[in-house]
Amino acid sequence: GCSKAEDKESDDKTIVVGAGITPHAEILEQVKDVLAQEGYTLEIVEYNDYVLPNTALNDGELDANYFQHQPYLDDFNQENKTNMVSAASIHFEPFGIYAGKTSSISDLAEGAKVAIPNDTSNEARALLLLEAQGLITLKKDAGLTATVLDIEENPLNLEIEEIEAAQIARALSDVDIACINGNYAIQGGLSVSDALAVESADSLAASTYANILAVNAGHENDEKIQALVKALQSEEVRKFIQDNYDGAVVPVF
Amino acid sequence: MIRIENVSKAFQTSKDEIKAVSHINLTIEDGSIFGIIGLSGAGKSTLVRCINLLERPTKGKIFLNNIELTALPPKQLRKEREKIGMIFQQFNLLEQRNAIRNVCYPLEIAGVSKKEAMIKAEKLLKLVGLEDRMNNYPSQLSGGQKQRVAIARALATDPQVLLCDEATSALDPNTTRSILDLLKSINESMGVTIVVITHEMKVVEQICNRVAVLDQGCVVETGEVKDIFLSPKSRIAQELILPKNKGIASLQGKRIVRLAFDGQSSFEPVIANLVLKCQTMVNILGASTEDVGGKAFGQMLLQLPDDELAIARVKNYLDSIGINYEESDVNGI
Amino acid sequence: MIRIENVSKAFQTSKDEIKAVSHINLTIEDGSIFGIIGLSGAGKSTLVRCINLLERPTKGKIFLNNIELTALPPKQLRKEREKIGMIFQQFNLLEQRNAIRNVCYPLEIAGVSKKEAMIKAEKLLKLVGLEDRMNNYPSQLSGGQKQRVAIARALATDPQVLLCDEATSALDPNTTRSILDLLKSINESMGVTIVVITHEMKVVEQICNRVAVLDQGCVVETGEVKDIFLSPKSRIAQELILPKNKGIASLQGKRIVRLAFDGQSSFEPVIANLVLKCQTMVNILGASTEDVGGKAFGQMLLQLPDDELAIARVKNYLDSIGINYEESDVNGI
Amino acid sequence: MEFNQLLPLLLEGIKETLYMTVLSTVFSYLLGIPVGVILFITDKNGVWECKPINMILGIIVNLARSIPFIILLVAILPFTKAVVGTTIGSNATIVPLVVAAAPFIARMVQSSLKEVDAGVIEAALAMGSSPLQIIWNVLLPEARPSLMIGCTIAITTILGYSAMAGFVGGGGLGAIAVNYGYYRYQTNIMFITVALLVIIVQIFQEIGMKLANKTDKRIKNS
Amino acid sequence: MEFNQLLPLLLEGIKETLYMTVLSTVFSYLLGIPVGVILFITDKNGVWECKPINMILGIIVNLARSIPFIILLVAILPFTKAVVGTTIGSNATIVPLVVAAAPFIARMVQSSLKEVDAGVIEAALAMGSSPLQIIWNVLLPEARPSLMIGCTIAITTILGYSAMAGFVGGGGLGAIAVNYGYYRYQTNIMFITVALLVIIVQIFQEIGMKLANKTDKRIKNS
Ligand SMILES: Nc1ncnc2c1ncn2[C@@H]1O[C@H](COP(=O)(O)OP(=O)(O)OP(=O)(O)O)[C@@H](O)[C@H]1O
Ligand SMILES: Nc1ncnc2c1ncn2[C@@H]1O[C@H](COP(=O)(O)OP(=O)(O)OP(=O)(O)O)[C@@H](O)[C@H]1O
Ligand SMILES: [Mg+2]
Ligand SMILES: [Mg+2]
Repeated sequence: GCSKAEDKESDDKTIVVGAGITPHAEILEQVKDVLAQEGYTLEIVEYNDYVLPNTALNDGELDANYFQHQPYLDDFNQENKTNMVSAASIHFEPFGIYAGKTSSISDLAEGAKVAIPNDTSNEARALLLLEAQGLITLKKDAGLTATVLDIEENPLNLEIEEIEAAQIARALSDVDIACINGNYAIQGGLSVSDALAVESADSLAASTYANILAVNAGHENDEKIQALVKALQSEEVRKFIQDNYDGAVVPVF
Repeated sequence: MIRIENVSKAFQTSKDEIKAVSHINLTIEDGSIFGIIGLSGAGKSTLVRCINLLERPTKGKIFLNNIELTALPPKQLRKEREKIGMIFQQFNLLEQRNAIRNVCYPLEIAGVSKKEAMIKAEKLLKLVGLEDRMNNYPSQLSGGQKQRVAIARALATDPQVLLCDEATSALDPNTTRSILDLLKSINESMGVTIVVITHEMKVVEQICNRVAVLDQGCVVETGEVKDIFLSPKSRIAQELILPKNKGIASLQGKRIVRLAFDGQSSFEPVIANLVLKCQTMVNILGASTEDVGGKAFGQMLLQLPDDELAIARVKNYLDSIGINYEESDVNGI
Repeated sequence: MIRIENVSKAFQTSKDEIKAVSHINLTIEDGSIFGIIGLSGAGKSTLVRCINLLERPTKGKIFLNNIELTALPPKQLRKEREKIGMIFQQFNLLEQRNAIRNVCYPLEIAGVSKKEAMIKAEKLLKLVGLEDRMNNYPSQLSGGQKQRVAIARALATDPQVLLCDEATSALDPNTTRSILDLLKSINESMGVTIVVITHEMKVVEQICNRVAVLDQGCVVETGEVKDIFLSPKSRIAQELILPKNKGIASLQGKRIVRLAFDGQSSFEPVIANLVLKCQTMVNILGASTEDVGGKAFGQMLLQLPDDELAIARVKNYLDSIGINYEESDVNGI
Repeated sequence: MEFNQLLPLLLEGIKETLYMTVLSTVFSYLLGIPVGVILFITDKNGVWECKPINMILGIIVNLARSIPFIILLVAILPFTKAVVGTTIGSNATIVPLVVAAAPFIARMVQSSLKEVDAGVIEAALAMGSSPLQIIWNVLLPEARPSLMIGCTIAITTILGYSAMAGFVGGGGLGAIAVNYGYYRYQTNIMFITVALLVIIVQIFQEIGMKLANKTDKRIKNS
Repeated sequence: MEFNQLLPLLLEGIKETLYMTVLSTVFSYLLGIPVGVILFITDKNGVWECKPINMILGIIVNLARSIPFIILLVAILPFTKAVVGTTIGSNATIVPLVVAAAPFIARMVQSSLKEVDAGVIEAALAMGSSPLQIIWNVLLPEARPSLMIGCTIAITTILGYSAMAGFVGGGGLGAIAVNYGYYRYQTNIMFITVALLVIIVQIFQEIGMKLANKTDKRIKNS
């Protein structure tokens, strides 16, 4: 096993990319053939976790990863004294508030149940979206790592339920409203247009939360990375995204 | 009545088939005490385990009171089994129950109330001399104490039939005697049919009416105890029953007679009278007699004088007082 | 030599403390066969288990060849234990090994090569008559067969000391006899010290030199077998050893004498001569004699006539031919 | 995070962990014991030998054991909803935990029962016991020490699984450790929660083993 | 997804599942058996009674069992890297799987050994066996059937855990089921993979039970 990992690193023709399962891995699948024509083998390693793709990249096990947004990467770099950077922004997944038992935000009653994702970045994003809707206020310094513990004011005494991101769509009927990632919403049978509120594509959120292709500092201009970026930011990929994700995934190139 | 009809049981081992019992036919009358003897490995335990179908015979039928056990569906079989008590060679006590609760077990499953069961169990444990060990677990009991708990357990439900597989093998002579008395008394007072496997010939002499001799899975001899013990026909029975007289090669050709006492009064001085009346020398080569309730049981091996006339006198005398005897051949014993 | 010095063992139960053995002092000489008898629960097994420290005495010391076992660190204790073979009351065979591999076990741990161990084990299993069951597992063996495997296993390493806890309890008389012969022969040929727990008095008579009688954890009597069997002093020993004559109330006041044959030739017709020479009637109340190699062993209970003169004659005669006897009281037996 | 925030979080976590673990274990056993017993008695040479039942039940048990927990959790959501009325929170975790743990426990029970001395079962049969009486009066009591140790093993396994409670918005120490310690790099919180988990497991373990040893009457208390 | 895409995915999944499960089980046992044996023999009344060792080892085992799997996985990353040279893929899954499963197996082994008849151990002691000889020649062989059933239970549990391989980019059927069925809502793929998992478990179970019964010499083959 030892030698294999080093082979990968030194091999200029193989690109190992760690990716979130959906939509990241699916988008990467689309560029495999293009890269193959250029002589590159694209190896996709699927993660359903948010920590290990970064540690693996930092360790040199991966050439790049594609699952996170800039704020999360910054946070990770700071906490772990690592130095990874963005090579390109690829897409954005608008976050929405969807109706469960209660059909509009204004109808929310005292003590209503609100489901939000339980992982760092999605939880903070959901809380920020709730704050933007005037439902709660967060502590000043909470920012992009906000958790339920950072809620300062909660006039309606909303009961916040932290749930696995992919699970929320399945639990919608048990809560009054829920904050759901676009892609999970669609796969869960919802439509982005049904959302009670959504981060818009031209909003600050779109640029902040755009999913990036991250690499170790100094490698952003490697030939193979550049080839990958080029392939990802192509028209074919844009079309694929627009055709397949129904507005839950929006290209940002 | 227990009827064993052409019963065989074979065990499959990786290498070959072991015929533990083969083609056995036996009838055990109600209220009798039936002994089963045989060498180690002769098939005694297997045969008895076939009676209550713990071992399903490979062939043959078992009847209890004319009900064919081998043909019964599980539920009826359970009903019949409730009537059959069994004492196992290895005791098989419930390890996680103390002595008294072990005795309670068969009562509980027979639906007796817990309280009544305890009273009955206590009585039985007293009978077997364990009144002070009732709350001890099997791991805290000695070998003989465990065996006595097993005996008490087998008696708990007042079974119609009692199967005893070496029920006194771990007991000292005193305790054995009191257990045998106990068995005999329940046999007499309640008419319980008892099947006794034992390797102690004394036990057979003392309590059995009939006996079967097993050898290599076959019944080689069966009949009244007094007949078989007086003149065992099969080699195995002779080996088991007759006092072994090894190395009396010098007796070759001498005349030997074996007397069997099956309850004659021992107060009548048989040997002394014989000597005095016949004015002849007899030598007691071996004896195993016991006085039970004023009656003599057991056997005695006498060497007769060489004189034919004297021998005739002795035989006449024995005939006249009604003692069973048999002339035997030194080679045969 | 095994020396047991002031050994006590108490078991703690939830309710009270059970003193299984208390303050026992015994010396067992090298090369002797030492019997231990007593009622069920007397503490026999516990005492023997104390010898090889399977049971750590609560008090007292155990010496083997002047080495204090009770003071040894584990490693040395293991070395000493290798010299002590043991046959357990419950056999304790390895369930997942077949008969021959059970016998191999002690050889394997003593470092004997697998091949040699198999050869030795095979030989031993033949000795105990199991040559055709060597590849069977304990669950496929009868009670007596298991016991014989346990005997073979205990003999495998040619131990200096052999502890037998009811080693023949599951065996028929024939097999018992051959096992006893085997024990006797290894005792004689190799000087093995043997400690025998048994409830069969015949076993003690036949192979033991010395015997200890246990009662409620205490040694109540110890000495040469012929002395103790001739005239047991303690109530327990009398109960165990003497033929029980229940219900001879009518004998009250009659004179009874007990003869002990410890190897006198049985060809000498003792009783017939006695009757003829003394011209008196004697009644054999009970007897248990056996002819071993032309010698008489055992005992006989005679009822003497009421006539004092006749009694004196009888006694004289017995004295003159050198037979041990003892006048006994009916109440005492 | 400050102490006055942390403390209630941890207390809540302990409460929820115990709540989920204990309840799940209880229900898993209520389900697992009968299944394990049936697996044992319907097996070959069992007191109620019945090949078809044994096979079908065995496959169902294997089925439940093969499905990855997270998928099981999703697959039985409608059932969960029907049983506890919600698909989120600790109660909603208990249902899939029970469904996942019960077949595991059934196998543990089956294994414990296999160790009951055949001679004792035979003795009970000879006395005319019905299968139910054998189960109730022989198998379960005789296997009790082994069953208790199995329970100790199971409760720890269930506690481990309960860390997945986070998936459905359930709480408990496991979820706290993952959410704060793992995703948010607050290693101190992680350490504290893990320490608490260890203590809880240690307590369960000690109690379980003590009880098992204490109730085991085969052990000589010398 | 089309069939010609699915098939290689599933074949690869089966291969990886078997690879991870079998290797993890083997290594877990290599580690778990000695630990279980030591836990047993150093326990009260054990053949090598030693309170301190027993306590320390017990706590270590409980520690490893209390840590949620995902946290354990991250905590030992450096160790994983040192052992298999990588932190991604199936090999990287095996290391934490072993670390998580070994203490579980140790407890299972300990429980099996507790069922060995005390009389047999006593007989071995009386013959002067050393603790090592008792372990090797008495405890393990006598507990073999029970250990095998334990192994069957363990292998299924490990197979279940291996579904978490997805966390470290490992593969296998479990990860496929979770990635497609849970995250991508492709229920048909999920069904197929779960069916494959059930079949694999069923095969392990059958083999394990057969072997256990076959090698159990206490069972009368009548
Ligand atoms: N399960 C089994 N598998 C194979 N052989 C067996 C099995 N059970 C018993 N046997 C064999 O069948 C024969 C008869 O056994 P059984 O137990 O009936 O003997 P027994 O007369 O009771 O002997 P003992 O007096 O020694 O108890 C023996 O040779 C024994 O080895
Ligand atoms: N572990 C124990 N806990 C409590 N009491 C015990 C324990 N072991 C033995 N005893 C008791 O100690 C006494 C002596 O037992 P031991 O086994 O030595 O008797 P024994 O003379 O061998 O009897 P037997 O002839 O019936 O085998 C008995 O009363 C028994 O109940
Ligand atoms: Mg038998
Ligand atoms: Mg004893």
